[in-house]
Amino acid sequence: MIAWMSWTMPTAIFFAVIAAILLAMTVYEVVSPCTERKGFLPIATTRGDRLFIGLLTSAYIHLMFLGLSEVSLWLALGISVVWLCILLRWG
Amino acid sequence: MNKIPDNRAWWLVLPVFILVAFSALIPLMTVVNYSVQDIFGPNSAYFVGTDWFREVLQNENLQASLGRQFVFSAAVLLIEIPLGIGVALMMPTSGRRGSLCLILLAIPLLIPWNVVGTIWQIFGRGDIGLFGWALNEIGINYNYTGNTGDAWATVLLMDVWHWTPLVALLCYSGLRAIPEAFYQAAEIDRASRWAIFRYIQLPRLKSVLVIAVLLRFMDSFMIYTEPFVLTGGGPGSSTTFLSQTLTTMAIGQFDIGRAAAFSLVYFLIVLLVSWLFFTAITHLDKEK
Amino acid sequence: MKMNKRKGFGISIYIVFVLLPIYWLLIMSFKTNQEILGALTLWPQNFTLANYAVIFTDPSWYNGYINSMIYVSMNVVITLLVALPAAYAFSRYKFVGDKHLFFWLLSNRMAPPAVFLLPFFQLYSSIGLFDTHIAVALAHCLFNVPLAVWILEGFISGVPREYDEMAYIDGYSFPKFFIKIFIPMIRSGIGVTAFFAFMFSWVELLLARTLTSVEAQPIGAIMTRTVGASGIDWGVLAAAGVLTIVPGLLVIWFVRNHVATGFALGRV
Amino acid sequence: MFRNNQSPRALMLSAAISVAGLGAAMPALADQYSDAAKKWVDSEFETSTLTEEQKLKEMAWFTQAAKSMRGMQINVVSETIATHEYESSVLAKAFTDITGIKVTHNLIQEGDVIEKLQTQMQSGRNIYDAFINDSDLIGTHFRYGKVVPISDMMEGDGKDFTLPTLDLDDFIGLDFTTAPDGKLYQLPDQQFANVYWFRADWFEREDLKKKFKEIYGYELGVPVNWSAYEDIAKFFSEDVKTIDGKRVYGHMDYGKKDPSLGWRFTDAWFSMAGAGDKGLPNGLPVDEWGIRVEECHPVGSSVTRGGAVNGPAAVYATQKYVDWLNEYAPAEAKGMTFSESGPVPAQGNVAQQIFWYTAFTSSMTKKGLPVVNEDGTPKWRMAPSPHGPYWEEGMKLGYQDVGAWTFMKSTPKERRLAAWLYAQFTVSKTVSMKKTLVGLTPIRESDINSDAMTEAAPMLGGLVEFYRSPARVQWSPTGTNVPDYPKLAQLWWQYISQAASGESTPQEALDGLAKAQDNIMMRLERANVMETCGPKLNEERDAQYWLDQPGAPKPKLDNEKPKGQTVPYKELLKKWEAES
Amino acid sequence: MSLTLENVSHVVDGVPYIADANITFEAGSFNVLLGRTLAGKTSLMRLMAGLDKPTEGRVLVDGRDVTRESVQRRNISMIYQQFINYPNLTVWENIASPLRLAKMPESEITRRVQETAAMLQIEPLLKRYPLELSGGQQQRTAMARALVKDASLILFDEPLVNLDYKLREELRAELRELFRARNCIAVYATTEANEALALGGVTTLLHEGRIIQSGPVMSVYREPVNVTAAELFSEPPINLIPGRVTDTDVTFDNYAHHPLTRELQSLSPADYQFGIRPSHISLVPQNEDDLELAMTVELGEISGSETFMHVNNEHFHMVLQLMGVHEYHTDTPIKIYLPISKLFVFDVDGALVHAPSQRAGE
Amino acid sequence: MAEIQLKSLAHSYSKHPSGPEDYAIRQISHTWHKGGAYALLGPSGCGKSTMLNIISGLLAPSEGEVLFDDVRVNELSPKERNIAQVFQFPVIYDSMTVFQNLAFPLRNAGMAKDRIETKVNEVAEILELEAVLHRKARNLTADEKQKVSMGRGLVRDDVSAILFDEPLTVIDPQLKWKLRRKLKQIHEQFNITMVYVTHDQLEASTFADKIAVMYDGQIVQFGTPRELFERPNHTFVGYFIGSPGMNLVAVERCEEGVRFNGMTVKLGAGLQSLLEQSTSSNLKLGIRPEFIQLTTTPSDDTFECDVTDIEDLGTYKIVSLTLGNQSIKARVDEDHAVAPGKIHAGFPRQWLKLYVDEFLIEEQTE
Repeated sequence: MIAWMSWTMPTAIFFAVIAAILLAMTVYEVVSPCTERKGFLPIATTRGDRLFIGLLTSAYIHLMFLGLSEVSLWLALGISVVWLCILLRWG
Repeated sequence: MNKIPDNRAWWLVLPVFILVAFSALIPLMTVVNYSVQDIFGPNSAYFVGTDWFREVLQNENLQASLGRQFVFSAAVLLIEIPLGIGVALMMPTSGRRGSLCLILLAIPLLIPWNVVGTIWQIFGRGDIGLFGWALNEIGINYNYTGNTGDAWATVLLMDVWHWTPLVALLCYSGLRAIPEAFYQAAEIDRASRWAIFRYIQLPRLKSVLVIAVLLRFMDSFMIYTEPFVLTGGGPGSSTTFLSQTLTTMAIGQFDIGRAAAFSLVYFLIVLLVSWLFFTAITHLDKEK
Repeated sequence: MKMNKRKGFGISIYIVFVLLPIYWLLIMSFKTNQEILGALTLWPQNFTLANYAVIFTDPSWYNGYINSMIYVSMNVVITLLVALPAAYAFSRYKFVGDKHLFFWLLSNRMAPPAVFLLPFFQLYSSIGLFDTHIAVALAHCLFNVPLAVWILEGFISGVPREYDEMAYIDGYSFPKFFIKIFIPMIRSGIGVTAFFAFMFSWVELLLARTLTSVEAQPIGAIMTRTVGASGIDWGVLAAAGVLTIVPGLLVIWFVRNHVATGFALGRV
Repeated sequence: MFRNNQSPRALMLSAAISVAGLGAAMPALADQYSDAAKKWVDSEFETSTLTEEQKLKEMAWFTQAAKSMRGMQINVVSETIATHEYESSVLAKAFTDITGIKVTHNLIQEGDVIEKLQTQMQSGRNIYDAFINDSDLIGTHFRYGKVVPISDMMEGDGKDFTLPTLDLDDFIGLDFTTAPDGKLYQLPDQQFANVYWFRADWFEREDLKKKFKEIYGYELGVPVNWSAYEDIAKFFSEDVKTIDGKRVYGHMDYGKKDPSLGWRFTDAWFSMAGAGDKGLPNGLPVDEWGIRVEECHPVGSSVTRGGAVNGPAAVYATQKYVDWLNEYAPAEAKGMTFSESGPVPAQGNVAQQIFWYTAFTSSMTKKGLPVVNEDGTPKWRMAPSPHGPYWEEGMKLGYQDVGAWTFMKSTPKERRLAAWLYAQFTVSKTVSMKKTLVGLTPIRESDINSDAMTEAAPMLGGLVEFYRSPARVQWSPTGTNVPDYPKLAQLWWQYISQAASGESTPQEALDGLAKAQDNIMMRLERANVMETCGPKLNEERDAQYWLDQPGAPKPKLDNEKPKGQTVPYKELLKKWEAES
Repeated sequence: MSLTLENVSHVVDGVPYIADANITFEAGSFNVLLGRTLAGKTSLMRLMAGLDKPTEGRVLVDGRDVTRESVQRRNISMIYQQFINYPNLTVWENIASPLRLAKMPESEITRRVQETAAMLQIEPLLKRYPLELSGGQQQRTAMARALVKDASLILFDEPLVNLDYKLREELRAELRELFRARNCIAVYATTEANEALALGGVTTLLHEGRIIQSGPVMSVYREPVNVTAAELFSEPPINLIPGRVTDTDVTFDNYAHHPLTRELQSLSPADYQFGIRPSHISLVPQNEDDLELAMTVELGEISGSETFMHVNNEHFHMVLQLMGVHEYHTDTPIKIYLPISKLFVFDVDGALVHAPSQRAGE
Repeated sequence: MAEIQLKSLAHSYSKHPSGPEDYAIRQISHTWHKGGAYALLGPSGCGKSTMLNIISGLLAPSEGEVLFDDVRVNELSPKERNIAQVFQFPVIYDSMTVFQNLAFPLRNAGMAKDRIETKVNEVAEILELEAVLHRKARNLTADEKQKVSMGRGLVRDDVSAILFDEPLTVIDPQLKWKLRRKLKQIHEQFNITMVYVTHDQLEASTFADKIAVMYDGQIVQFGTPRELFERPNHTFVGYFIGSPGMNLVAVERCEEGVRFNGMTVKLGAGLQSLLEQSTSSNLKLGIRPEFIQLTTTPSDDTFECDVTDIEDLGTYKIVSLTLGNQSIKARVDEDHAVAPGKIHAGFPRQWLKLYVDEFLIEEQTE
């Protein structure tokens, strides 16, 4: 039934991680709702906003690495994770 | 109006969520799966990792069509938004003539996109089309299929013809929503026509313009059918926009894997631009 | 008064600009291919209805219109059915993830359709909906529902919440209030939304074509048969094109007042 | 998915038939199906190479064979040409009446047919129960293994459903649908060729003949080589300019960026110029696509890999296409697609066209057209296409498209077999004569040689003569060298359009094309998805190495414009007649 | 029934709308919530109605906890400041709708609608649609709908504020009549002190989300618990003068000295705020110990039957409410007299120390 | 500054009015003098806003003329009439700051920058808007917005007139006091012709030197607040002015004067003769609640009544009485003790007014 979706292990892991993050954030939000605040980003953001911004920028970081260099993507992944943490904490 | 915090509202959103998730998430996941493989058919795929992304990002043709795409979208917005506002301002405010104008204006919006392309393809031809024929008659050497400039002009003109009514319609209804008192106040304050536009109409049109600009950006950035029917992307690759390259790749060549990677990059670009725009607008509203 | 004359002139010019290409399509549909390809004529020299006759006498032609209208209507109905409660929720309540959900919905309009065609085809085939009207209707919801939610949310926000509360106080249950009181109140908004849903579903071709083969084939796909290895049948193509405009005209006729006045309450 | 909508009445009837069959000595009782068969044979299929009795017998076979499938509904699809329109509106109905199988014969644009076919191949899900698609895909079909070979079907599950009087040997296009493995993959349904087209009336005019001789030094006639074609094009576009007060052109073509621009090239353009190797129906080891095969494995299309896509001959051919389009064709031509440009010569201002499809024959013989005489005979004629300087005897000279029935493995067996019945019906001798007269796309030797065709010949501008001559074998579709037609064909129009618009030189465009083609073949090799004869690319090596080898790719000629050569049309006709 | 709010707080996004409200409304009582705009009147009513759920605390009906009970299940009515009627139903159907929802027999519905419409004088309008009516008629329709169903709790959220002055007066009078015979809790929110006075009943003063005083209207009026209450419940606003009481005399704002007479004698030496209602100041001395102040006229405002005179000197600004029409021009010097017996005394924190007593015979 | 004259002004919103009921304004001739502060008082729907819009030029009257300083201005736009108007609901240019809003009419008139600056600051000070002067107008509270809206009218000191259309509707009661005072001050300061439309008698009489009371498309009385109160010219004025309004009792003629419920009210000779000139039977006696004297002891000119209700409004009380079958309201001081039961009411002759066909008839004395 789902053979046509052409699943591969890396993409499965990718989606699982995303789903896990979303789930965790939702649970977190329900348990302790957050209010908007302003960090180093130019706009006031909620936790969810920061996550979204973080994921979007991470995607761009990966694309940047792919497009401009031949460096291993693990580095991009590392940078993205660090960036995501910074953003969630101080953004 | 303050919104009531109530997570039970999710039940109301659930149908939309399920419907859209079904139609969007499953295909999206599939596309992501495709994007790391070279797909030739069911069960005949070859894992390529991020090769496609790398290729797409480094491909000069694609960069060129991305560039064209931005130029096109910018041109479309620059022409259609002011023109749409202008048309809305000129429309009769009420009565039968107002309705008639509205209906006539809306016609282009309701024509299937392939027909729009066909209409302009014919209309612009020098031999059987009124527009091309008339231009040639008055001594302008016009050939949209041979001359890059003409091709651009025609594609833009077609898009303006097709979509300006949407902007005009939105603005028209936005203008109708301005209470008469504002015009009266302006008249009392001795405001000039321009001042009325600048300080009353334009600020009050902002929210419709947000819709108009977002819709026009998203749709123009993904325009495919109309220019494809009109010029096929030619002459050469002068009017080949992103979506056409993509469509050729996806349903012409059935080069699914590469097209998937391409479309994800594409999607990210639209997502970013739209998000920036959306955020800028919504946060401007809040700003003190 | 001078101003008005100038305005009238300006709008007339613009309407001529809008109508000229359509006029050209219209007169082409009354010409023979011979005349179309021959000398350029401003109106049909040999007026013929033969092109229309081709369409109206051949079920495989006119069924295309019927198919399109069926799935478009289904789409409008589904879109409204699911978008109304959602728009209400977005307008009235704050809930976990509301803004993100909203943007996510909107982002579905941004996905380039071409690549999603094959997954779409696979998806609908795998649940046995290939070549059915409902498949196209559901697929079009992808871009119509977000827009509908957006537009309706604006309209609903324009209705003071006191109306809802008063109804609850009077003893209305939510569904009853929604159907009996609320929907009639925002009918202009519904009209406008229906117009947009109709519009975007009616003009879309890529998805509709991919998800159908025979039974639910849209007119847009059937029209391509005028292009063949022995040339294009311009006259029939033009006639078919003209006929695609007609349903839209009817729809805009019915919602014209809503579009003019309806928005006044709405998102704007 | 399989729906059996057998109506109660049909059930009863079939029961009655079987009872009758058991009990009576009578061959068949009159029933609704034989009535229908009789009615159709008498009214619609009167003209045929078969006798009345043979026809009825053939129809009775269909009724009988379809018995178990009555009430079934099947969908088949094809592009839009007169032949298929006839099938869709007449034959499908006749078939339904005679067999009780409901057929919907859908007509869509050719590109869409390929897209649907591709979708079915990519997804493994049934969209149509049978496709009529060009035999150009033969190389694709036999490699991917997603198509049911007809020959297998005829011996396997389709044995009981194969028409005894199908007479495969009578088909003229079987070569095109037979793969290197010797199997027949598709059943021809219609075919047309592209040939040289010219205004015989103008070519006969003394004043023009004289003027031409004066300027170019030889007789105005059917051009044998491209030099002559070019001279004649120049003659009409620049020297004559107007005939009877009307602007005329010596050339017609099309150049819009559109998939059909690719057909223009992949169909035969390079082979006409002489870019490939000798061999019929297709050049070997290098075909007109410029793809080299070694033992059925494609090994490359760049010159550096032994291919000829960007070889001097191909560059020359492309250059000529661009030059002529720019210099001698009407200005609009550049913006036209195949379908738009096709009817243009019928308007009466084009003197000749090097690349003209016989599919336009019927639309160019309509009364009242500027290119048709009062008595209904055409003012134009078709003739063999001229060849380019690289061309050698023994190479193909033009394109012949065979629209052929294709059955996918992903189609459920029942449905496939029902469609197989319908397919045979559309090419059966009972109907094929009539179909040929309607659509002018002959597939059977017997039809071509029939009296009916002889009778029609004067009206058809040489079509009959062409098909009756043995020369027609020089016209063939894309061969088996092309491993994945849909993926590769899409590249052509995109690269050619760059050359057509002047955005890049022909050499640059073809270099890009060759590279892109090799790239796709490389991916096919890497993914190893082809059951047989998958690509195995050669290592790149110096181009000169390959140019030095005999055959394609051929090195650049010093003189690409030899003296023009023409031949009077009448002589040509005689030659054809003599050979046949 | 009785309605009790027990330690009710309502916080939205960290902003407290209602803080620790404790109050009980008795059956058959007419209650007025008086407070400025944004004082929390609407929030409190919404909590009472069950439209909002309190962040903390409980809502009890006859001692039963209904905090989590849905609005539909409570028997209440509400009338809004905006004229809220179902725009797509006729006036008749509007009024009938709560009854229909209660599945009342048709004859009963007809009877009640007729009756209520007659009561509110909107019988001729029953076939019209709300948007075709004038504001007053729309609000009457809304009231009819609220009254028709015999709710045990009826909430009025500034229902008259958008109406004409005169219309307001009339409807107010009618309301008093209507509620006289009913055995339900009526709660009426207003920003206007005069309206609270005119309506009578029990008055509850609300300020910045807190209930500061509650009781029968006259007792609240006459004995405001603090300055805020006094300011709220006075229109024009009560005049306030700071003053210092010593053993011997009192000094008003370091300026006017006055011996300690009458009620002032009981004050212990300290700083106070003295309040006097505008209507108690007069232009002629009425008692010999009236505090006499020399002022200049700033502005005289004449209402129909009264004159509001704004006067000032370098220390005070005061408003006088005088019966009848008095015409004074700006900048006229004038003497005003403050009867000591009418002074309210508050301590520096604003709490009431002393309120003037009423004359005997009340 | 200008004198504004209305000549037989009438206006109907329908194109083809079929009768008097189609008219929002019926035949008004009236003069607003230079520099006066006027109020136009009436219930909603009486045509007062219509009249204001006709004066300002936003609306063209169906009939009659508008004259500014004796010049017909019917055809002139508001701009040309040079008039300022403040609307009921705040109209602000929400994309501008408060400063820009206030400066807008001046800029449009092409005033020099520094003068604009001074003028705006002046007005901002008067209206106490200095604190928000550089905020975006969009973010103000409703009453701040209305102050801005008013400020735009006040900032122009060269105008022919300033028209106010119920400007204080959206303002909090506590603030209304202040703003009314402000307006009054401003008028005294600048002496511009001002017309103030309201349905609130307090606002009207506070603001205006003279009040025009409009009723049903007509001006029924034009006078000072005192006149309106003490000598209402029309029963409507009596009813509308004062809180509660005038007690009106339908009466019939009798020999000595008029009679109701078997009780006779004697009229003076002058009045009696005036009454005899009319044949109408629509006679009403009116007396303001304030002027009714309540005593516990009967006397010659008192009538015995039943007290049905006592409303204590803090500063005063309203006593509802029944006299025969007439219900009458009396207003008494807060210290005046009234007990339920019987009471005696006196109607001082000088405050007793007689209305024939709703209009006052009076002896021409003094």
